[in-house]
Amino acid sequence: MKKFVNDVNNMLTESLSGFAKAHNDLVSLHLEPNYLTRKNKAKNKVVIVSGGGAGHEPLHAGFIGKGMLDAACPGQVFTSPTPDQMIAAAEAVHADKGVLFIVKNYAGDVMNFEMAAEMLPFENATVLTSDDCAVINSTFTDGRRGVAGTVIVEKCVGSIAETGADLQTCKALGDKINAQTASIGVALTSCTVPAAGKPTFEISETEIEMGIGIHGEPGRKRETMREADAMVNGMIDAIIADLQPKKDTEILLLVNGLGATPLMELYLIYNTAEKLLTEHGLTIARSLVGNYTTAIDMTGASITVCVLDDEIKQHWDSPVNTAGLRWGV
Amino acid sequence: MKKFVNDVNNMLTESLSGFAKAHNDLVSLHLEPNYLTRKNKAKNKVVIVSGGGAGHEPLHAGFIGKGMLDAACPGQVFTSPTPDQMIAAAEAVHADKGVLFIVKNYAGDVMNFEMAAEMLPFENATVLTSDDCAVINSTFTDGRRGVAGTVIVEKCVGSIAETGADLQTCKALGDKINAQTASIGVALTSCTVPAAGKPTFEISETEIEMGIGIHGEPGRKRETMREADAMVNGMIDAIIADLQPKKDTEILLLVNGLGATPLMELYLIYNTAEKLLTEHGLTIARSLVGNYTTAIDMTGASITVCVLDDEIKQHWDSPVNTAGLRWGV
Amino acid sequence: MSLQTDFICSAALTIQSAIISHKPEIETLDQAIGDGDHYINVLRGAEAIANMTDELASLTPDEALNKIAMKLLSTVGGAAGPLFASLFMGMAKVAKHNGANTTLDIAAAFAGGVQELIKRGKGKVGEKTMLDVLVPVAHTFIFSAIENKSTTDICADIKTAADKGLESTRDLIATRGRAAGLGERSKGHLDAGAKSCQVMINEICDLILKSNT
Amino acid sequence: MSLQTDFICSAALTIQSAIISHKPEIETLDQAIGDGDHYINVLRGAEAIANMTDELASLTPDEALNKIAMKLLSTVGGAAGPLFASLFMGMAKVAKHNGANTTLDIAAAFAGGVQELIKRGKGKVGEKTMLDVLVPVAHTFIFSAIENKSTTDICADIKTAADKGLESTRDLIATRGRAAGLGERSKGHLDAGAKSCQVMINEICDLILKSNT
Ligand SMILES: Nc1ncnc2c1ncn2[C@@H]1O[C@H](COP(=O)(O)OP(=O)(O)O)[C@@H](O)[C@H]1O
Ligand SMILES: Nc1ncnc2c1ncn2[C@@H]1O[C@H](COP(=O)(O)OP(=O)(O)O)[C@@H](O)[C@H]1O
Ligand SMILES: [Mg+2]
Ligand SMILES: [Mg+2]
Ligand SMILES: [Mg+2]
Ligand SMILES: [Mg+2]
Repeated sequence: MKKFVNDVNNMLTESLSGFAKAHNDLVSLHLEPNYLTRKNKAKNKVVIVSGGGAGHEPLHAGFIGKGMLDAACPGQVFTSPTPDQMIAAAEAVHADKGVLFIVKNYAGDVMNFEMAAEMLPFENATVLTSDDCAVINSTFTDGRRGVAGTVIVEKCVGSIAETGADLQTCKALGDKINAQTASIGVALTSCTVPAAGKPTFEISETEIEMGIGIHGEPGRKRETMREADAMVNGMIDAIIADLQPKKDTEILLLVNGLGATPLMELYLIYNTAEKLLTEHGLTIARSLVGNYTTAIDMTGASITVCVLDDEIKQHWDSPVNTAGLRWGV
Repeated sequence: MKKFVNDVNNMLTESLSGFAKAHNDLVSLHLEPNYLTRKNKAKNKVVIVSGGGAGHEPLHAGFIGKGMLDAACPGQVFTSPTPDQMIAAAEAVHADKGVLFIVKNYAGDVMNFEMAAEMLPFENATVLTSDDCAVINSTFTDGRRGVAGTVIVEKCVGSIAETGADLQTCKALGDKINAQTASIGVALTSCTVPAAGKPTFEISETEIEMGIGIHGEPGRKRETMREADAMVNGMIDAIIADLQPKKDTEILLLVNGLGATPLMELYLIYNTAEKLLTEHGLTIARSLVGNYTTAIDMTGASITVCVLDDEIKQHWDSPVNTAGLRWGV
Repeated sequence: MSLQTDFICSAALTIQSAIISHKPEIETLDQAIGDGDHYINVLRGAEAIANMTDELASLTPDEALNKIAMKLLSTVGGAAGPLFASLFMGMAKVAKHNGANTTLDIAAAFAGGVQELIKRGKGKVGEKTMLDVLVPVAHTFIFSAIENKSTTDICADIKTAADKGLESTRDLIATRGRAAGLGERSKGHLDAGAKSCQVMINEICDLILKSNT
Repeated sequence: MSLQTDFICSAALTIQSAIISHKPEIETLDQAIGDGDHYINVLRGAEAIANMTDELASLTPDEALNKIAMKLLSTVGGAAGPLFASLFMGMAKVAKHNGANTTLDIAAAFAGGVQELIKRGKGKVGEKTMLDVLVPVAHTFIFSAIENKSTTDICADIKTAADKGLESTRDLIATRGRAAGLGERSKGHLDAGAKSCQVMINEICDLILKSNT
């Protein structure tokens, strides 16, 4: 493992401190329990609090700021944060209209946020994101995983909260977006959890892991490495099969890097994805390409499609000012 | 080599097409010769045209837009673009006040831009960036390499051009920034040029390449892999030795990823760099952390320090609206 | 058997070193069908508890169990954090209510803990989780206690149940937790949480046997 | 010797295949002390020229050389692009002025090309670049031509000069081009550009010898 690290045990804190210093106009950092809040505390609005294991940067702390999150709770690498963090964060940012938690659907995250929600002295609700359509036949009781679609949920829910919408309205928008968003990822290499010091899985030069999770969880299938178009084709098919969008539907297309994939390749993927989706009769009305929901240092990418409507478009386009997403401000 | 690629020969075009589609609000793409221009042609200003080999994304096309570049000419991966591209790009965006080329100091880039400049029917000037202080004793006639400091030059020169400044004023600001900017990079792994299909250099698990160039050119020294703080310390020392900034000087600190380094680690580097620079009596007044000048898929990072003054701060802070840098708009 | 706080403290220390010595197996299992952090999660919890034995020493057993629960909740994270925290919360609740003065009391407390864990995780036996170890162990413990077996026999029964439970996860298809996404591909690997539970249960049994002689 | 356009066309095709067959050496050299693209740069140029032989066929030799120069300028890029383009521009200029009807004419044209290349790159012999091959070859060509040697001898002289020039780059410290950043570490490797020039010069000599017999 070759990483920029001093002591693996301090890696998270050192990185958070760097993040907070580099963005001291946007965020404040609290340690023990660890959470980050928006620099200028919002007034009289539903506050949006998210969190999850570290290693997915810029998710979530990179999305703190006007128009998106009020607070984020980083866990250890790939490990859900703990209820004390969530409670402290919610208390720090609460602005009299309740707390909306945005939680990626993993047993650990769900249970930790659940316990925080139970203990929290404020009105609260939760949007669970579960956009990963990698697992085809999802009869599994834990349901689908939340992956890069979470960014779209956080952006839009953050936007509607700024308008003064109440808790249920914010949650409803989040749930709606999640329901019409599908993602799938592919890994060319494994990630390496710093504490483990070795790759999570073995994969040869001629293999890919189709349907990879953002923690390096094995995916749908180990497949043979092939040209980009063939990989993207399989991914788009999975998304279309899942969303079954009507012709002429407007969509948002997000091509997300998993950490170690050059932008040049992400745009190449976008090029093919755009072509295929257009052939499916869809209109790419909005797009995003870059590293937004990563898996530490994995070489790989995910494709996310969100079916748009006027409400979602409005909240996607509205101003946002965070370290990781910024426009209109 | 595991990459998202169809045919290596089409990789650049496919990627450029994806980029242009994903950012069709910001840029227009012209193929053969390859160049990208700002969507809304500027009027009556010095136009800023840059370019260089592909593989450094988002540099340069990612910096096209209001407040930064008017056009960019992408060469093949790690290969300077050609004069016909530069001439066509300059002709497409020229807005009656001349053309300023921003060129990273490499023999290939210099000669190609030089030939374009000689053939161009408009008034033009060139800012050569040469911020890489990796090579200590630079008696070498070709001078230092231009690396991530180029982003700062492009941002500020782009800004001053928007104010209607004339060609010599724009060039003077670029030259000034370049003179007071120093960078140094370190590689933990090699990059792989797609057409070569294998890593540019061999490097073991216990080695690093200190002073790496953004094309994988070997650096100052092959050193032993060690903890992040020790690496950053060496880099900051090199920068301080080069810039010799006065105490209490305000600086911009840029921590730049070379392609495959997770944000988490870049922020950890920032954390240490900030501490060390503060100990040197400097004030970090502006900062930037992320992948801005990459070396394809190299694991590594560079640190850039730019000594600020009011003029540079003003132009750094001014609105910019590009795929890769966006604020104030 | 009766449960004393000083036993809880010794158990905490033993568990810490047992986890460390089983690092490779636990880590590899969560890498194979999970995300590779289970070892470090459990270790973080074990270390935190081992470091608070001074604080625990003066507490009653149920207070100590509760304090451990809260500590686990705020240090472990992941799925294991709330689950283990619930286990200890449930144990504390029953121990507070019933006392922990007999073997049956302890068995009931453990069963109460497993109950609470199940409530939190909404799981059941057969889903390839730590429940495949914890539930049979809880049953065995209760039955052996009711049958008034010797401490030695009870420990032996429990260890067998834990081993069998662990082994049973090998051929299961995961339907709960992170491995559930894998479907058929989860077959052929032991569950990491089941393994860490088996390790801890084994250690505690050995500690009981040692203090019993 | 006189220079005919059809020779230029055959040379273009020969060079293309020669470059391809020397891929490993050329590529590895630019990877060692450069950025690894020299092979693909030269190949891109060689292919472009090989593909335009139909267009070239009807031109005079100096027109053909000029057309090649412009094509190289817009296809090769990197340092090699403007340098090779200048070489052909310079050759075209001299050939247009002097004609290319004698061996000395051709040698003068080549020298003129090298002159133009030097102007563009501001380089000189001893800096570990292609000039370490091109300059001695230009000198040798001129002198051998003046001495009225046989084509066979001239070609032999040129090949020796190219080989020696290439070999001389091995122990030089680069002070020009991308490798200059390396200082001492550039020692011990041949220069990639010198290598590609030596390969091309060798091929052309062989082609001359072949068409001579
Ligand atoms: N709902 C659940 N009920 C019981 N045990 C569970 C449940 N979900 C997960 N587990 C257990 O937790 C273990 C994983 O723990 P850990 O790796 O620490 O968390 P995470 O899965 O969040 O990374 C699994 O091996 C499994 O035994
Ligand atoms: N100023 C110069 N004069 C002569 N030759 C040069 C000069 N600069 C570079 N070269 C030659 O160019 C070669 C590199 O070409 P290439 O790899 O195509 O370009 P780049 O260095 O831009 O990647 C070097 O090996 C060297 O022989
Ligand atoms: Mg985890
Ligand atoms: Mg090059
Ligand atoms: Mg895990
Ligand atoms: Mg090169």
